[in-house]
This record gives sequence, C-alpha cells and structure tokens, in this order.
Amino acid sequence: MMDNIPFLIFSFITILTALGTVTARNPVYSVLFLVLTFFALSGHYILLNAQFIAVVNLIVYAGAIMVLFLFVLMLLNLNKDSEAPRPWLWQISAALSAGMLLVVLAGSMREASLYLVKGGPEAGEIGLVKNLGKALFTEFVVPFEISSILFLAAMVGAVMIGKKEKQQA
Amino acid sequence: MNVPIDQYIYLSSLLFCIGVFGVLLRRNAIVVLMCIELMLNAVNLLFVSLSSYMGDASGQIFVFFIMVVAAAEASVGLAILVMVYRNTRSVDIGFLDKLRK
Amino acid sequence: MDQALLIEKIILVLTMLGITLLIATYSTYAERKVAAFLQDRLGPDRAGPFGLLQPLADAGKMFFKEELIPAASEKWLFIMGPGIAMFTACMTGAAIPWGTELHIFGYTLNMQIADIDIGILYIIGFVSMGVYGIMIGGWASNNKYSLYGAIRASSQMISYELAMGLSIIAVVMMSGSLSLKEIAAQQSGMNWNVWYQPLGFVIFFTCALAECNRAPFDLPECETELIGGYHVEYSSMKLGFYLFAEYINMFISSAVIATLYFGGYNFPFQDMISSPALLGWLQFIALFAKIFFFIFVFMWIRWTLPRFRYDQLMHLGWKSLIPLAILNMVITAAVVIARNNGF
Amino acid sequence: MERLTTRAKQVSNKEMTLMERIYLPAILHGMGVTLKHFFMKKASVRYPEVQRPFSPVYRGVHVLKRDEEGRERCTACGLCAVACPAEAITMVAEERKKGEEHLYREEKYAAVYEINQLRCIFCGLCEEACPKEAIFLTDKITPVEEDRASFIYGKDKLVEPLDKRVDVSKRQSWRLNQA
Repeated sequence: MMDNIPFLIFSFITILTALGTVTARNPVYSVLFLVLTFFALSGHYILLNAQFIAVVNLIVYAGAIMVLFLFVLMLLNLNKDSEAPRPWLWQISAALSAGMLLVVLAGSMREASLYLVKGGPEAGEIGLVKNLGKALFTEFVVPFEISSILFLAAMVGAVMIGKKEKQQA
Repeated sequence: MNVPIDQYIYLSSLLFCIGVFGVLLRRNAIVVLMCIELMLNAVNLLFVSLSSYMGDASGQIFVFFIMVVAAAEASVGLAILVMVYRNTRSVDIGFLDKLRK
Repeated sequence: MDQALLIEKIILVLTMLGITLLIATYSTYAERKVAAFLQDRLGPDRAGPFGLLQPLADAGKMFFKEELIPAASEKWLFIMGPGIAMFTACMTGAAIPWGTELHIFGYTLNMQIADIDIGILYIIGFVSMGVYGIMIGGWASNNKYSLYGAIRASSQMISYELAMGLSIIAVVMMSGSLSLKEIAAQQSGMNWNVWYQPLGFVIFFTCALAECNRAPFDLPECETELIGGYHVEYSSMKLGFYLFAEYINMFISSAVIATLYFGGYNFPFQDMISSPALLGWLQFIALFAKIFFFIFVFMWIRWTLPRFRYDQLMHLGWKSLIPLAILNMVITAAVVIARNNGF
Repeated sequence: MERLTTRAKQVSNKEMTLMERIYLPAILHGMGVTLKHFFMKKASVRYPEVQRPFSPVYRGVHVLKRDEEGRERCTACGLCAVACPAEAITMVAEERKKGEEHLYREEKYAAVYEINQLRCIFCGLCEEACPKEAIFLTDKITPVEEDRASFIYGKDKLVEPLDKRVDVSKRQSWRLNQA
C-alpha cells in the first residue's frame, strides 16, 4: 500500500484542481487551477514511466496553451466576475448528468476485459524518447504528417479569423 | 509501484466527468474551452496508463496526436472567441444562440 | 534509492542552489559595475573594498523596506507571482551537467543533479513556466502598466520559444541525444558545437536574451514606457525576488549556452591532464569561466543596444529568427543524413 | 544657413544592403565601441577623498569682511540689496553710538543683515555693488540644513570671526586683474 502514496497524492491534487477549474468564479483562477491539474497529470505520467509525455505535457499544455488562454483573458479584460450563475435547477441537473455519466463509465470499465493488463507499468523503456520517436517516424509517419498539416491549417485559420476585416467595412 | 490499472481508469473517468460537468455548468465560453481541455487530458491519462501497463508505445503516440489537436483547437477556438467578443462584447455562450431565433 | 546516493544528491542540490544564488547576487553587483565601466564611471565602490559588499547592502535594503500590497489587487496571486518566478528559475539548474565528477575528500561526486534523459526538454519546459510568474504578478497588481507588461511578456516569450526550440533541434540532430550530459560529453576538447552551428548559436543567444527579458528585449519591464512594467506595484523583497529571478535566469541560460554550443565543461587540450581529480576541478572551473563570460556578454549587450519597439520585436521573432532557424534545421538535417549515409 | 552643429548627419532613406539588413556587423561594431570604453580611464572623482580644485572665480557662501582693526566694514548703504536680482538680501541700518568705534568702521552699520541662501543665485552682483569692499563670496559650499529657516543667514553666520579671518585675497587680486 505504501507504493500507492505518490499516486494517491497526485490523484487528490488532480481532482481537487480540476474541480477548482470548473467552479472558480474568476476565469483567471480557472486557468491557474488547470495549470496545476496539468502539473499533477505530469506527475502521473512520470509515475507511469512516460517521461517524454510528461515533459511535453508541461511544455505544450501548461507552457503554451494555458498561456494563450491567460493571454486572451487578460487581453479581453474578462477577469471580473461577469458571469451570471446558472439557475439552481440547472446546476443540479448538470451535476446529476455528469455523475450519471461517471457511473456509466466506471461501470462499463469494470466489466471491460482488463485481464490483458495485469501487474504494474513496464520498466521505463517505452516512455523513452528513442522508442517513441522510432514508433512515431515509422509506424505513425502518415498521421504525423497529417497532424502537421492540421497544425498549419489551424495556424492559417487563426490568423485569418483574427485579422481585422478592412476590405468589407 | 503497484497501482492497479482500475484506479487509473476511475481517475480518468472522474476527470472526464468533471470536464463534462464544467461544460454543462459554465457560461463563459473560455472556461468551457478549458473544460474541454480537461476532458482531453482525462483521455490522455487513460492512454498513457494503458500504454505503460501493456508495454505498447502506440498509446503514447496517440497522446501526442491529441496534444496536436488540442493545440490546434485552442488556437482556433480562442481566435473565434476573440472575434465573437469584438462583435458582441461578451463571451457568454448563451449569447451565441441568437442565430436560432 | 540507496542512502549514500540520496545524501550525495541532497548535498549537490544544496550546493548548486547556493552557488546559483551567490552568483545571482553578485550578478547584480557585476551588472552595476559593468554598466558603470561601459559608461566611463566607477560604479558602486563604497560598501567594502571595491564595493564588494554592495549586494548585501541591497539585500538589507530590500528586506527592511515597507511592504505594500495594493488594496485592489488579488492578494494571493500578488504574493504568489514572485514566488513562482523564483521557483521556476531555480528549478532549471537541475538538468545541467556542472562538470563530470569532482573528487573531494576521497569521494567521487557526480556533478549533475539529475541526468534526465530529456534534459533539454526539461529546461525548455521550466523556462516556458517562467512566464507565469510575470503574468500572474502583472495581472494581480491590478495596474494597467503591469498588465501591459504581463501581456507583452507572454507574447514575447511564446514567440521566442519557437525559434529557440527550432535552433535546439539542430543541435539535438547533430548529437543524436536530448540529454545534456551526452551533448556535453560529445564536445570534448575543442570539438564545440558552435563551429558547426554558428547560425543556430546566434538564434539561440538572441532568444535567450528575449526569454530572460534582458535588454534589448526588456519590453515587459521597460522603464520609459511602462515605468517598470509587470513589477510596478511591487516593493521590498517581492520586488527583489523578481529582479533576482531575472539574474538566476541569466545564469542558467548562460550555462545552457555554454553546454549546448561551447562544449560545457570541456576545454582544449584536456586529454593531456592525466590526474582525474585535477581534471574534474579544471572542468568545473572551465564551465564557470564560460558561464561568467556569457553573463558578461549579456550585460555588455544590455548596455550597448537600445530597446526594440514592440512591432520590431515581433518582426524579428516571427519573420527573421523562425525562418532562419527552420533553414538552419533543414540544412543540418541534410548534412546529418549525408554523413550517416557515408558521403 | 550657418550650421548649428558639426555633428549633423544627413538622413537618407536608401534601401539597405543585405549586409546592413543583417544588423550583426553594426551590432558588433557598437559592442566594440562600448568595450573600448570599458578599458578607458574613468571620469568619476571619488568625492570625499578626492576633491576637484575650485576655480578662482567660484562663488560660494558670502562673508561680511572686517577691516584690519577688526571693525565691520559694512555701512548698510543697501546697494547690495538693490543690486541683488534674487532679492535675497535684507538689512536694518542703525547709527553707531558712542563707544562703538572699535566695532563699526562707519557711522552707520547694519544691525540686521540677512541673506536667504535658498533665494540667492550666487551671481556675485552684491560683491560688485559694494562700495566698501564689505561683502565677498567665498569658495565655501552652503552646508545642508534640515529646515528652511536655517538657510536664512544672519550676521552670526555671515560676519567673519575675529580669530578666524576669511582670506579673500585670491578673489580680490583676480578682480584687480580683470579691471
């Protein structure tokens, strides 16, 4: 049971900060809670011997995407509690439906054929960048290229959307 | 370390449901986007844990692709939100169903 | 983990943290001296011989100044901001190989705190975290100038991280490893990466300046426009933390530059030294000599070049450095493939 | 038109060459310039230990001179106050009584003589106006005070002490040379 302690700590932080993200009144606090969630998830990844994914998770999510969110929040000056809360009934029904989804998910997972995955995580071989890179550039090279095209399209799209429309006005 | 795989599954289910709860609960479109990121991360956690337990790298590669999609989604989504804010001075998702009426 | 190793690591962590803080402290003194010398002045020379106690005087002043927290600020975030800046700055040093090994009192001390397999990614990760300290502090102050500083800092850091990563990729392709220890070990003698990657070095160095918010890229805190930028509202030791974090970042980025491009702890003709104990010490000294040189260059640039305008900054980052870094990456890739195929 | 400065540079908007657009040579050149200054002789003077010599015409705090027998030279004619562009000098005249001949040289003397050092611009016009060679400016710097009232110097601070005469001969001889 002693071995579980890091896992339990990280899980606790993950759930707590995720709830914080959802419930914080101020969107800036939401962003910061989410960053903490990503840190805790990176901790999980390290426990699972996936160091590369752990660091990339930090760089991409916490270092880039969340900075983007924070940037937009600050740019639009949305940091006041401008959001009117949903009515009570709505809140309760949201909690109910999410909870029901949880029950369904957990129940179906319980019955899933988990006999394939017994024991603990494999000793740190797969998570190493060498193995991941090999898989990425042999087996998954086509999806990789397609994802780069997706990235390019997203970049061009974001720039086009963000541009001020001068010609039409 | 000897955490059974079930616990990771429960954890990521819980995380996913928290994300769903947030999407249902919040009206601020930016926070809703963040809740979607949370759901994506729940899936990531599941992928990584399974990949690690089964000794197969494909799961982690998938996480990689999910991150790509998440980054693309965040950049385009935020660009759209900035434009919406410019036009309506609000990022309330309730504001956007005007087209329906 | 076996206990002796744990103790050794703890000692090493504390020592390196102490050295980092000491160097950061004396960087403030060096900054003032270098600035003065470049401007035909003498600089601080009152506290102690040659003003050597000046950092202590500064620290004392910082500690005893009145602490102000603006009434309209987000109090907790306002306090957290400098802490995050300091924390991320201190965390980065763990992956840098400070030497091969030192022989002290019969012990052999491995001079890297954590030989992380993906050391460079770890450093980039924590550098990209560094922006949170500035953003949170700037936003929580509830002041328009600090908000401007925070927004500038975030956009500047995101923009320059890209070119930085691309220029690192070229180095990684050459050495075939993401581990800083491996990269440093490959550059033994004078076989430094800078001879193969001069363009990459220039790009990396420029980006390092921008990431550290040093002049000419100190837009987040430019005094003339933003009266101090993100730390306008800060006083006493919280301000000190921000300034201190900047100097730690400068030290760490000098160490990274030295490791990636200038051979790390390697120095010319090191094969001629047969005693491993002496070699260990000399390598340690060589690395720090390089680091000090780069810290000096950082300061030298600060007191030579004027600050960029915001559009010039973005222009340089997106339209010059990133295309150049991509070009550098493609050429390196072609050469590496050609070499591997025996041309 | 006559040039106001010799350093004026013609602005040109010509297309920059590639070498110029890289900027690196210019940056390196600039850094060379600053590095040269790094090794140059420093212009600083370590003040309390090293003091730069004053020029002979330096105008500092005033002094009211006495004559050879120790009598105050000032006759309270008020010419200095009239000459003063900053209106820093005020005085109250009084007649010399019997038995005060050893104190005051003329029949009239200044009972009160005040110079406001905060108003004074140290132009030296009082000195020029004085017909009795009574007021001079010395090479002393006004010391620091903590309240404004202390900057109004009365006779206690202005008149030279009997045992510590102020030497203004350098200044006198310089003025003679000028004349």
